[in-house]
Amino acid sequence: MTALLANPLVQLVIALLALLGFVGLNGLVLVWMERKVVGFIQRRPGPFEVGPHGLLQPLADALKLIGKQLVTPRGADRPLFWLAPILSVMPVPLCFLPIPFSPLLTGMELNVGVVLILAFSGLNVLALCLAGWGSNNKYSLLGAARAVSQSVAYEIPLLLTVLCIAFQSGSLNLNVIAGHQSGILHWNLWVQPLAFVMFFIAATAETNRAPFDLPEAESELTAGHHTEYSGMGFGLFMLAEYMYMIIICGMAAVLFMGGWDGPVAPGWWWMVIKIYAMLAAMMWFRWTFPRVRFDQLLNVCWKWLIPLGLANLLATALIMKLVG
Amino acid sequence: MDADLQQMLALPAYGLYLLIILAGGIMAVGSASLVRALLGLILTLFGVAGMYLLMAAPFLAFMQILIYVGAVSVLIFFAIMLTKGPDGEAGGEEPPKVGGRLVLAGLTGLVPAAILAGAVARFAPQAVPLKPETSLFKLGEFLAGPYVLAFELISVVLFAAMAGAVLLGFERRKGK
Amino acid sequence: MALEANYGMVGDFYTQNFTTTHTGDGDTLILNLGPQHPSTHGVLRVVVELDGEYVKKAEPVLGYIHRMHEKMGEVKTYLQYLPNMGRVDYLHALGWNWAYVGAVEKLMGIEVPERAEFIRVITCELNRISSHLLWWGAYLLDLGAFTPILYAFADRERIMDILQMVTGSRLTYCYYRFGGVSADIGEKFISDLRAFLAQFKARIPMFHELVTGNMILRGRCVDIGVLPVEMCRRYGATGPVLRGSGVAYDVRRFEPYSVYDQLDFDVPVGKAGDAMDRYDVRVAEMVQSVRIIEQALDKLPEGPFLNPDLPDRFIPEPGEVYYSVEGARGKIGVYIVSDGSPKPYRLKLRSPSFSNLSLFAELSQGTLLGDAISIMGSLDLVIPEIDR
Amino acid sequence: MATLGQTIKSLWSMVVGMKVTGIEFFKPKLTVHYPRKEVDNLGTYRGHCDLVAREDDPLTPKCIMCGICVDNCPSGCLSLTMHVVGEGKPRPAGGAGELMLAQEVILPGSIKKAPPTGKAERVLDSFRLNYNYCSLCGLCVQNCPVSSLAWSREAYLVGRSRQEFEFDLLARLRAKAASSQGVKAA
Repeated sequence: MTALLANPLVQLVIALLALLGFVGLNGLVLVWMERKVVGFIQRRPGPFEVGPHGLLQPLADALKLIGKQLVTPRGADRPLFWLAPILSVMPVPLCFLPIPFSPLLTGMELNVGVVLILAFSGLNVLALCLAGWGSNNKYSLLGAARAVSQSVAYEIPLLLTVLCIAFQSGSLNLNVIAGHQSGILHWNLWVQPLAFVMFFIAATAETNRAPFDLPEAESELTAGHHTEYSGMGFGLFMLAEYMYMIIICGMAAVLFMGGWDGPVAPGWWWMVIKIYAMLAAMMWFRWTFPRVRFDQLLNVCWKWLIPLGLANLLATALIMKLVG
Repeated sequence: MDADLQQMLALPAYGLYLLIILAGGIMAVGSASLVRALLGLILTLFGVAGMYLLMAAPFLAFMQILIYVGAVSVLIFFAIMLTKGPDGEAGGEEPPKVGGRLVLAGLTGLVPAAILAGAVARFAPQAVPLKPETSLFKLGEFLAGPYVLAFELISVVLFAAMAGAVLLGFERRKGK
Repeated sequence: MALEANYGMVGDFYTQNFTTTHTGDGDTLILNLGPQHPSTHGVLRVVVELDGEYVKKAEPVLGYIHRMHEKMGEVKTYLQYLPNMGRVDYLHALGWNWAYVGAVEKLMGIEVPERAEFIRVITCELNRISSHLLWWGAYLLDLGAFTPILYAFADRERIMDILQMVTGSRLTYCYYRFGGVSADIGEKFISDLRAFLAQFKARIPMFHELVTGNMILRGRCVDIGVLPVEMCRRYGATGPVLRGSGVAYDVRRFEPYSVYDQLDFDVPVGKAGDAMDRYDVRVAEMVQSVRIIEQALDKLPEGPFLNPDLPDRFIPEPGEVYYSVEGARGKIGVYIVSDGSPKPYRLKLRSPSFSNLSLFAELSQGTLLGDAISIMGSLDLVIPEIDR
Repeated sequence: MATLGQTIKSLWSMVVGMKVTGIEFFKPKLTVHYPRKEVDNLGTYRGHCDLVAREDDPLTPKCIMCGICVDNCPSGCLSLTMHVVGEGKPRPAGGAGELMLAQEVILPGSIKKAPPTGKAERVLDSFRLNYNYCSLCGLCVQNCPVSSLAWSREAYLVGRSRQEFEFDLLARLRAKAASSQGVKAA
């Protein structure tokens, strides 16, 4: 039995299954949490009727979405139209694999874990494109066009900040990066505050969260790329959005906050606490700020984040060269 | 992972990736919609990434996905949306001309394949055992050392391509 | 699979007869904003020609909720038509109430007791605050901020509670009567109102902190939709839209009706005429309305709230009359022609939103889609008022 | 340098905004949870009109069947029928039934004054309100010469069909009186 468990292939399968459960559960919790947070900010109770304090509301919503008729618009490219939502959630468990919740609780320790996450989370934009194209809807098409420019632009600062950390730790292995930062004073957050801020901004934009939710900007494009999706088609997009939020926050926790490290009793719970704290901050942003305009969004990236990121990278490289 | 299991899994994985590459290729050539052709290309790129994995080069595999699937093909997608086919609609392709396309596609596929097959048959390489993963440091040293000229040349080519694109874009804008 | 141009759908008159600005290879995208669209706030439809994200041409299509208010005036008696007024602009119902009641009073020479005039000022200004509050929330909603509208509603709810005490309803008020108002304001009304005003004055700085200074909002509003005075004149824009462009025209100040000449208030104006100025003017107007209400409460005289010597039937002599008041969106005008019968011979409503919407086509030309939405929001359109 | 200062200032504006929402997060909720709690200001709500009974007789309304309310109703949703005691045959009162033919109703003098006392007495048969069309303007209540109409405070009216909103106010009055008497008797 132990021999079987020691087999990396078996471990991988177990990890994937566990991650699927984690993904589903967290999706439900996040939907509930977002609605509660917005409710409290707006001085409403949020969902309240289904289950105690509306805890079962996301489950009821999921059931509703599953039960709804799936409508394909006339003139839509049917296979592409339905491929898109599937494509947007499919890479999610893969992206979770290299994130270490503790040295032991890691789906799969990879030497290039960071690259894997970035590579597969980049597929989401492809899903948005296909959704926009396949819907045969002008709003969706505009949303897709926005999604493309936004995600291509913001991937650069994201990579630049990740590179800074990689320079510092000399590794792309998330476990190693986290291991380097034991003790709250050794967190990369204190060494690279600018990189952290830029990472967080770019992450918000990459996950299409307000104030950077241009691809779905409901006051301009009704619902952008998922205008035409009904039922679970829309549900999958929403699930994917929340999942990418968790992934990117998990990455931020590992890269900048020492992963499972904490002031007392280090362990996976610290990871969860950090992820949820950052998610709460993202929700806080969303329910406070107006949406930026599209050219402003790109200006922020090309005129501020990328030069700053490059400068930061250069400075990091110089210091590493001088010190190391 | 023990070598036996590795050996056992390598072959089906190779077959699977090959199938993905071929399917993607056929899809890219055969579909009338440019977007679907692009999807075929992406599928092929995935298959190639898998091949990299098989060769114990996960870094290259993920880079392939990150750059080619995540960025390049998305940009191609953008280009498709901006251009128009002969029917005035974006994303359409010229209707096939009396099956000529199939012949051409077959030729472009088969001729290099035949050449390569001949070369492989003639100078059959010795099967080498799978090397352990090349470390990133090694990779970096090679790029910054012996291959620095090639590396720089590639970036010059990319720069030229970018400058050309910008130039074209401005020309078009002026023409309006 | 090539996408066909359209799937047997030919479009309606407006899509068929939409002339694009772009001649040649048809590089532009024609988009229907509305009639159902999150930021047209009602059933307004704008056919937009887009070049990428830039608006080349915008053409508002009206009439989706045309309810023949003016024609209804001709088949109803003067009194029966009164409830219609709350439904023209449901956000500033009392302004319309006042314009119509004032017109009929002028036509028939009905005296209004002074207490009634003050009550009208108080309630109308209160209604103006609630209208501006809703605009404030809805505009920020257009710009993608979701929370402000709920804060605005928290205050608006209190206004509606206070107005409900005398009007009995919460939105489509029918409160003014020929020769006064339908109910007197009591002690509870006044004390509640004073409490609300004190609390509301403390809320406005919070609104400013939340968004007015926010860099994203400023980026979305400053220098967006700059409206020159000359253009306002051409289209007949009034209200905060005109004042945002720097013209201090306010009916309350320039053609004082009722007791506005006894009250001290400022007419806030903008400088550049951009969306931010229109925003600032509206927020400043809320403060001014608070000032007006406080003065009116202090000066509130005793006496009847309805003229006791009203005729049994309202049948004016033949003649015509025009009466205008300052509504939340601009100059509200009511024009009545009487032929001596119990019903108006002809009734014409001048609605400010209609003129303000007409601006949109020209103002949004060449802007980004996001800016066009911002401009449309800054005009504060109420669609039922446009169509009437 | 000035631009840098500007940038820092504008970035600070974001923090200020977040502070506001952060504070609001912990403030008490404003929502009234409907089925558990109801709003407390229904006393000033003006619902549809309702008949008011005479002080001496809770089963009979004060109505003198003059038809002013019918005349003034903008949507024509009121209608009443009556009969005159003595002649014994019911007939519609002041334009009732076809109120929409405003000409007949609205002409001055078409208002039926209360009959001279002593002779034939009018008896109200029904007082119908079609609430589907009512716009709650209150003109009927305010113009009633004998204050026989008042506003009901019913805000929670629900029904499954239009017919449920065609009230007979007279029947309503009687039912209410009966139930209150029943309560008294019990």
